[in-house]
Parts: sequence; C-alpha cells; structure tokens
Amino acid sequence: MPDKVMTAAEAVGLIRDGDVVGLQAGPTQCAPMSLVRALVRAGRRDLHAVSLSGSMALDWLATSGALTRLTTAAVTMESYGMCRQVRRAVESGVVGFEELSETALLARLGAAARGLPFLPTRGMLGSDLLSVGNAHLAVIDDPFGGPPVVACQALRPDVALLHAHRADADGNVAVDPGPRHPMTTLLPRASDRVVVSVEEIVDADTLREHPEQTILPSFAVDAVVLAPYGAHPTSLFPRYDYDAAAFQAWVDASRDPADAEAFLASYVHGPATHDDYLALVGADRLSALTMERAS
Amino acid sequence: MPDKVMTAAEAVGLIRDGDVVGLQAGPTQCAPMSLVRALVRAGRRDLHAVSLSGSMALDWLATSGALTRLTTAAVTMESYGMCRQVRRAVESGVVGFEELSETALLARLGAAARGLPFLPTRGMLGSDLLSVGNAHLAVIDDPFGGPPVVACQALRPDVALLHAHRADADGNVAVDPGPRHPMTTLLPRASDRVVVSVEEIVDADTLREHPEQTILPSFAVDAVVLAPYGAHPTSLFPRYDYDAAAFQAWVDASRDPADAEAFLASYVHGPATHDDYLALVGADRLSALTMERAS
Amino acid sequence: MSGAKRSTEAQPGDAPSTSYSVDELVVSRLAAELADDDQVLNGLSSFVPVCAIELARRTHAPGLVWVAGGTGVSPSHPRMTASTFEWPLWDSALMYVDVATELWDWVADPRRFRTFFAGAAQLDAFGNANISVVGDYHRPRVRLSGTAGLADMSVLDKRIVYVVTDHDPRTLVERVDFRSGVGFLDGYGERARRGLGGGPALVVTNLAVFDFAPSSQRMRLRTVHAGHTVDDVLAATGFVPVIADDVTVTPAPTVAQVALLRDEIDPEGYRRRGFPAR
Amino acid sequence: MSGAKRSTEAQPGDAPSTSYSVDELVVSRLAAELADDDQVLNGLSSFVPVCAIELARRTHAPGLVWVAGGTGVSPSHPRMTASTFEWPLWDSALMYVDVATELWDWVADPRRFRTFFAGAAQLDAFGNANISVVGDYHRPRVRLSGTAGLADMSVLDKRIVYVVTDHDPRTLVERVDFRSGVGFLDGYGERARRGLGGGPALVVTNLAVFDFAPSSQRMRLRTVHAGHTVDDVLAATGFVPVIADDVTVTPAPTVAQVALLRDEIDPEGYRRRGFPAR
Repeated sequence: MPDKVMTAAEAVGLIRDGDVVGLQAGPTQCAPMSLVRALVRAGRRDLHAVSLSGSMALDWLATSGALTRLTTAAVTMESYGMCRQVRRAVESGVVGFEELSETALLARLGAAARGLPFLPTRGMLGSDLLSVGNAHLAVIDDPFGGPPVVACQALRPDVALLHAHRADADGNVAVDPGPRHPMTTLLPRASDRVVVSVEEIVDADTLREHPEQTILPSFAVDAVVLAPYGAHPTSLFPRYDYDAAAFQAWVDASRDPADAEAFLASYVHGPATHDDYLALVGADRLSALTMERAS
Repeated sequence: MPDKVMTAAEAVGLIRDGDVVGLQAGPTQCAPMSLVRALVRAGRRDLHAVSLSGSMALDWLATSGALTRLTTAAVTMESYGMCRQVRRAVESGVVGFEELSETALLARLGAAARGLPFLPTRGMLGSDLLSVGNAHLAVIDDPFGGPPVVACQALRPDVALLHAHRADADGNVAVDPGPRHPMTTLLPRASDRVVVSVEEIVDADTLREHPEQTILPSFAVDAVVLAPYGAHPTSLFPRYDYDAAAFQAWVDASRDPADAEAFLASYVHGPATHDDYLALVGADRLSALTMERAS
Repeated sequence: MSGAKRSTEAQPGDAPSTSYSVDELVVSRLAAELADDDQVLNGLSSFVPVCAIELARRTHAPGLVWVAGGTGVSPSHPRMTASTFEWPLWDSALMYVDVATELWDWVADPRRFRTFFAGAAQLDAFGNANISVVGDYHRPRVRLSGTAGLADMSVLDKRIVYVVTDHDPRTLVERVDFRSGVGFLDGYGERARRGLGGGPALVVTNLAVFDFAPSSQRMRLRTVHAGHTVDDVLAATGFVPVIADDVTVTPAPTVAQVALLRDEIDPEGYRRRGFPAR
Repeated sequence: MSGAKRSTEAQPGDAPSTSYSVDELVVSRLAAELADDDQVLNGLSSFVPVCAIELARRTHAPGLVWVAGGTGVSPSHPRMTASTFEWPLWDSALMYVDVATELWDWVADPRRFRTFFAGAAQLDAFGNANISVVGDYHRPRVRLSGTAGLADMSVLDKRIVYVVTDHDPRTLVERVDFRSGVGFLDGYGERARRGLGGGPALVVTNLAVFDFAPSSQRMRLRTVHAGHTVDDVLAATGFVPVIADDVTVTPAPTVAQVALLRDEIDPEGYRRRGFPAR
C-alpha cells in the first residue's frame, strides 16, 4: 500500500482551482486549520467551500480571495459572532451563498456518499430557502400517497479536508473517544479525494489495539499530513481547547478588511510551514490550551 | 425518570397480537433470544417480524405459530443453513414473506426513523424483487434528471427487541467496544417502543466513564431486562461465542416439525424464567463459551 | 438524578425574588416551558436557553434529558462557559450523539424534543423567523449567519419558543425579509393547511411574553415584565400584536432560581450577553 | 503488511502443484481475480471466497483491504473458522465498519470494491442469480434464504464472480425462477440499456470457468479443470453455453498456494464444504 504521508503543501496540491472543497469545521471546533493555511498560501482560486457550520477557516478563505461560492447551513463563530469577511464577500457579490437547512446539507452529501441522485428531507417546507431558485432542491410527491418531501440533489466535493487525532501511513485514521463532528465521516464518504491532517502518525498495530476508534479506512484517504495542534486556533477534543485570544484577535482584525489582510499576512502567509506557525503561536500558549488527557 | 427495569415477561407485555416486531439478529450473533423465548411463552399471535438477516429466533417464532409475516433480506443460520421452520411456514402459506435487498430494508427503517415517507435506493433495479407486486417499493424518477431510483416506503415497527452489554435503570444502553450490528441503533430509532435485554445493569456514573460506548439514550428505551447470557445460543462479542452445539441441536430437531416442537417445549416453554433457562443450559457450557475479556 | 424527589411543601426559596435582573426573569420564564419527561437540545450561542435548561434540571425537571450542543447527553451539571457548544458541556455526558444520524432521527419523532428555544434577527407577527438575509437573498444588504437547524426544526411538530433579548421594532416586524424559520406563515391556519404540525408557541423578550392568538395566529401579548407597561411594549414592537384580555405581570423568578443562576449555573453572567446594557 | 515486497524471481513454490483438490483449484482461481490496490468484502458462509481473499493477501495482494464479514477491516491473518461472519475474523481488525452507513456508501463508489464473490442456488445463461425462491414468489415450492446484499451489489458497477461448488443442470439453468441477483438480464446489452454498469464477470465452478461472451452476454466456457472434458461440462450444464475458441485447462494452484491453504489459512478444511464428496 502506498505511503500517503506528505507535507501540507503537497497535500493541497490535490486541490485545483475551481474545486468544491468540503471542510470539517464547527464554529470553534476541529477545523483542519493547518491545511486551510496551506491552501491559502498555495493561492488557489475559485473554490466552492462546503461546510455545515464553519467559521474562521471560511473567513480566511474569503479574505484571501480563494472563495467564489459557499454551501452551508450556517457561518458562525458562536459567541464571537458572524464571520465578517464572509459577510462582506457575500454582500458585495464576490461570493455566492447557497444556504441549506442542516438536514438538507447532510442529505446533499449523503446522496453523494451513497451514489444516489438525491435524498429527501422534510425540512425547509414553507421556508424561503425553497423560494430563491435553488436548482438543487425540488419538492416531490411521495409515491405512496404521503406528504411531499424536498429532494436534495447529490453534492460531491472534489476534496474533503479534515483534522483528526492520528493515522497510520496507509491512511487509516483514528480519533480519541469523544464527540465526533457530523461531517467527520460523512464528508469523506461523499468526496472524491480526502486529505487528513493528524496530531500524530502511528503504526497499524497501534490502531489494531482500538479498532473502535478508527473512523476512516486507508482506501478512503488520499493524503495524511502530520500537524500537531493542526486544528489551532480551533479545538480538538479532548486534547486541546480553542484559543479564545486568537478568535478575539481575528474578530478584532476583521472589523476592517485591511487589518484582516494584515492578520493573514502575519499568521497565514508569514509562517511557511506548520512548524513555523507553531513557533509563532508559541509553546506557552499551546501548552495553556492543552487539556489533561484522560487515562 | 421512571425505573425501566422489568422482567422479560413484563417487557413482552409491551408487544400486542398483530404487532410489527423488529429483531436485532445476525445469523449467529447478538439476537435477543431471552426476550424471544419470553415472547413465545407469552403466546403472542399474528406477529410481523422485521429482521435484516435473522436466524434461530425467526425459526422459533415460526414454530410457535406466533408469526404471520416476515420482512427480511435473508433468513439464514450461516453455515448451519436456511431456517427450516420458516421455510415450511412460507411454503405452506402460513407466513407471508416480504423479501427486500439489504439497502431497501435499511431504507424502509431509515425512513421511519427520520419521519420521512420513503428513502431511495439504487438497489434491486432489474431484479424480480420489483416485479412481485410489493406495494412498499416504487421506481421513481430523479427530479434532477438523473437515473431513476427505488423509493422504499417507511416501515415503523411497533416494538424493537435488542440485546446489549449493559444499561442503567433509566434505560441508557451501552455496549463493549466491538463491531455493532447494523440494526442495533437504527432499529430502535425506527420503532415505536424499544425493549432491551442486557448482560448487566449499572449506574449512570459508570456509563459516564465511557460515553462513547453508550448507544441508546434513556428516552429511546421503554424497558430494560436483566439477562446475563441473554443472547444465548447466539454470540455477544466480545463476551461469549455462539453455541455451536445448540445450533446443531436446533438444526437437527428442525428436520421434523414434531421434533422442532419438542425442542421448543424443552428449551423455550420448559424454563419459566431466564434463570431456569441458564440452569438448563448449564454453567459449564456457558463458561466454555465465555471469551477472555480484553482489559 | 433520576431518584431526585422534591418536597411538595412550600420552601422559603419558592418565594418570588425581589431583586432579579431581566436575564434572570427570561431564563426563569423559559425554564417553566420544560417538562420533566421531555428532552431538549440547545443550538449555538444559547446562553439563555442553556441557563433555562440547567435551571429546569436543577429544580422541577430533574428527569429532563439535555442533549448539550446537540452532542453530549445530559452532562453532569456543568457551569456555563464562554461557549454553549464546546467540551465543558460534553465532558461528563452519558453519551455522545451523532448529529447526522441519531439526533435528527430522534428530533423527527413528534413525541420527543417537544420544545426548542431559538433566537432570530427578525421575528414577525405570525412567528416566522429570519436568520438568513436582510434584503435580497442573492445580493443581501446584510448576510446573517444562516438557518442552521431552524429550517428543519421549525417545520416539525414542535413548540418553538423564541427568545428575543433586544425587543425593538427592527427585530419584531410585521413581515420578515426572509423566512428561515417557518412560523404560521400568513396565519389563519395556513401552516396546518400545508400539513405542518406544531409551530411557534411562545415569544419571550426582554420586555414581555407573547403567545399566538388561536384564530389569526398573530402574536398575542400575554404578560409584561415588571417595570414596563403595555404601551412600552407596543411602542417597541414593529407590528400591532393581539392583546390578551388579561395581560398580567410576568411572574418573577423565585429566590432559589436566582440563587442557583448566580451561584452555580452561571456565576460569570454569560446569560446577560445580548441583553441591552442598563 | 503494507511494506511487504515479493521477489520477482521464480521461487520453487511458484511451480504448479501436482497434488491439489478441486476446492484448492477454485480458491486459487478466485484469488487471481483480486488486485493489490482493491478492497473486498465477504458475505455469509463464504468459506471459498474467504480462503481466496486470505490467499491473495498472503501472496500477490498484500495491500488488498478485506472487510471481513462486512464488519472488520483487514484483520491480521486469521485462520478459517466454522463461520465466516464471526468474531475470529473481527478480533484483530483495524476498524469496525457500520454496515448501514459506511459499508454501503463505500461499496456504492465504482472505484472501490471492484470484485464481489457470490454464490447462488440457480445461475442462468445470462448470469442472473436466484437465492430467493424456486416456484412462485408468493407460494414458493422452495423458499431460499433471500437476496441479502446481492440485489444491491449486482446492480452496481461491479465485477460479480459467481462461485458454484455443485455444477449441475439444476444449478446452471437457462433461466432462473427468480432474479435476486441482476446479471445481463436477457443479454444483448439489456443491462447497459437499463443504465447499469458492471455485471457478472466470471463463473468458477467445481468443473470449469466461464466468462460472458461480449455480444450475446451468454455464459462462455473458458477453461476446464484437469480431469474433466468439455463434454463433461456441457452435460452438467442446464443450458448451452458459448464455447470459447481456445478452451484450455484451468491453471493449477501453485505448490506454495496449496501449502498456505492447508497449513495456515484453512487447516480444518472448511473450504471443502459444499463441494461434492469424492
């Protein structure tokens, strides 16, 4: 089996201009931020991001000009508010915004994963999400005489980006016991190519000790990138918390587009590698975010 | 929260004549056999069983005359062959048999779980499963111009029967790390009422030590029945193996309907309680099936 | 927890508080909507709902199952933190929930998760909610965060309780720019005619409490918070609500509720976020 | 495992065995259908397929991912047991797979799980398979076990390899009583016209190996096992197959393959089940 370990710069080479890029990302959680930084540095353009409830990563992609389109149920940094740079890009018409209900987004990805043309949901009926000309949604009758449902057309990302706890070199990916983001396993099943950054790379025998923690098999993964604290400034439970100061710094910077670009220059374009980024953030700050590990 | 612990006899009181009963059951694995024995003893009639690939439990229900209808993808005891009593009952017209592909059965239950009138599958197209007048299947067009799919109508069991490793008195159910039967979590989500037998009853704080092992929350469970070795003669990994001698004994008995009824009289009607059943099987035999526990 | 029993005798803590803030009043009012045999989940940035859920669990509804952040089932009583969607809520859970499969299946069941608390940038006279766009969808004047689960939840047979911390004419409007959350649509039974059960049940603001009039399904003023008048409320509302025959004063939180909130559930006062500074 | 490398030089074990049984021949023939960069899963009672999978993993296809019993990913080399759907296959897995979500999603991807081994009670000239009923569906003369996953798998863009351990005219028939597994339907391109890719690719029996003729899509005799003749095979076949221009003798398993099967993979000989006693 081929060794799939590569650098972030190599891995984002799997992403081409114009691609649909799926992001595992909660408002402040488990986003593949190291990969997103590499993607911004690589200068990709015309990307269509797909994210259930993404946050800072989307704001960075919007700031860098990489983003043309966004499919999402919500863009939010939770208590830090809406992503201002996404908002500006949408309001100015630079980024197209396909808003879906949560079940509709999951249905679009679920259909792609199962090789189905669509999956139905009961959500959105009566809402204006169905009255804005979204060609990927269609109200259809139940052939058994029940109520109508909304067919949600399959949406197949070209590439999925994730961050997880560990993987082996073949690409088997595992996570610590804990809550799993809804996109973590569905998104890669729906996507053509899958890039996973991880806190550590282990051998297969280590994974065999806890098969119940493995979430992706080797054949579902195209690239493994070593990136300790690779989700920073978002959290990766139960290893480290999100970096509240970094979130606040971004929120402050993004009040002004010029400041946002300066932030990106410092924190994204500045450090050429993930190690450089970690050095910039500083060991003390990372250590303060690190949680006591369960035995 | 009400204490949901009850005896098997009380729990099968949640099942009424004519009910649709969903069974978690592999060919030789993790079937709620203690509950099935109680159900047979209770003399329920006109039951419609739903099982992905069930085995001995179905044969016992057919032998007892409890079964009128069966919805399944396969009835098999793996290397022990087809279930002869189900076969006889179907061939004689006593039991109606709705055969579905695996994805179609999962889709019918999945639709019920999600409150949808149907879910689609690509399976079965071109097969005779679509040409035998099954009113719960309909080939429909993709509203987005893609290929047609098979809509599978929601099937909502009245009661789901499961066996698991442990639960608390509130009805939170947990399993040891290991493979999970495809019906274990889907079936209860699809069903109106849920009965779970368990190897042990623990307190909630024990469950909190490993939230990742909890598979059903209290509100999804109506009854908890204490039944150590409750899957016997099927297996419950990683605790105990299936009882090959018992499978062979049933296969031998079921060559003749009279012998099958005698077997049921001894092993199902004879022992009035699960403890009586375990005494009949014998501690030596149960001990021989017990696997070394992982630390 | 499940064994907890409350005495039916009146306790000193049951007396109405004479010293509470509006956030505590709103939390208390929301907590009253939660039943002991029900389940509830919170969405993003839900400081007030999470306080209400936790207050209910610690008082009249010890059996209430809380799926914290849609993810962790019934954590041991956590303190409120700066996020209602993070590890402190999930750490001591009984179970981790898969949102894509398990959570949306359970929520689809009309017997479960009867009540859902939601906020909105705009809420209209018929209980339709907007968290999507102000202005045109394709080229909005203001792009909001997006519907998240509200466009699903509000279509189901649920009681949606809206929480408005900034009651003013721009928030409570005659008609929302965009229906992200489905209320009674244009009222007068339209929701039911479309085959939809449930709907908005209550609107709890920093000034008053509304329900919906049975026939027109327009928002109806039921109680006004102490210190405000009906006229205050009407002046702050961007439409003309129905006014109940018996508008009363919103019941104050109890002494015990206020103490629980201040001392145990939310000592940092995260629940005050979003309310106008006084 | 992933680092395993095989020498390209000829080894003594590569010589054809001169002392093998038919089950070993069939296993060897099936193993040749598995590629190093592919994935495979086994169904129920799949002694011969499981031996072939394990033989491939131990010889030319160390990178082959095996989802044992659809459940345990790439167990460390297990010995065959009395069940191909039980714990011994899953004990040392890299991962446990959820069949309802994960497995059927991965299988739906035409890039993956290219080859699937299946058995059938009846298999017809166009590769349609019956494991449902003999006689009428509603009141069958013989009720068989049911389609399980075959009615899904055989519709997808896969290479289905059928394994027949009892080649006789009741098993290999002109037309099956019931199409549980979808082959080329009535042949001559009907499958493709219905928009279905893939299809039956090979039929390996205890007497011979067939593929399907390109135009008619009828079963075509390709090789006959040593000790049998073309006439033997035709006499045992319930329809008239196409006969390839160059029918040859099925290649014997190698010395090394036979040794692996007998000494390591299946010392108990479970693979012999279903083959006629000799």
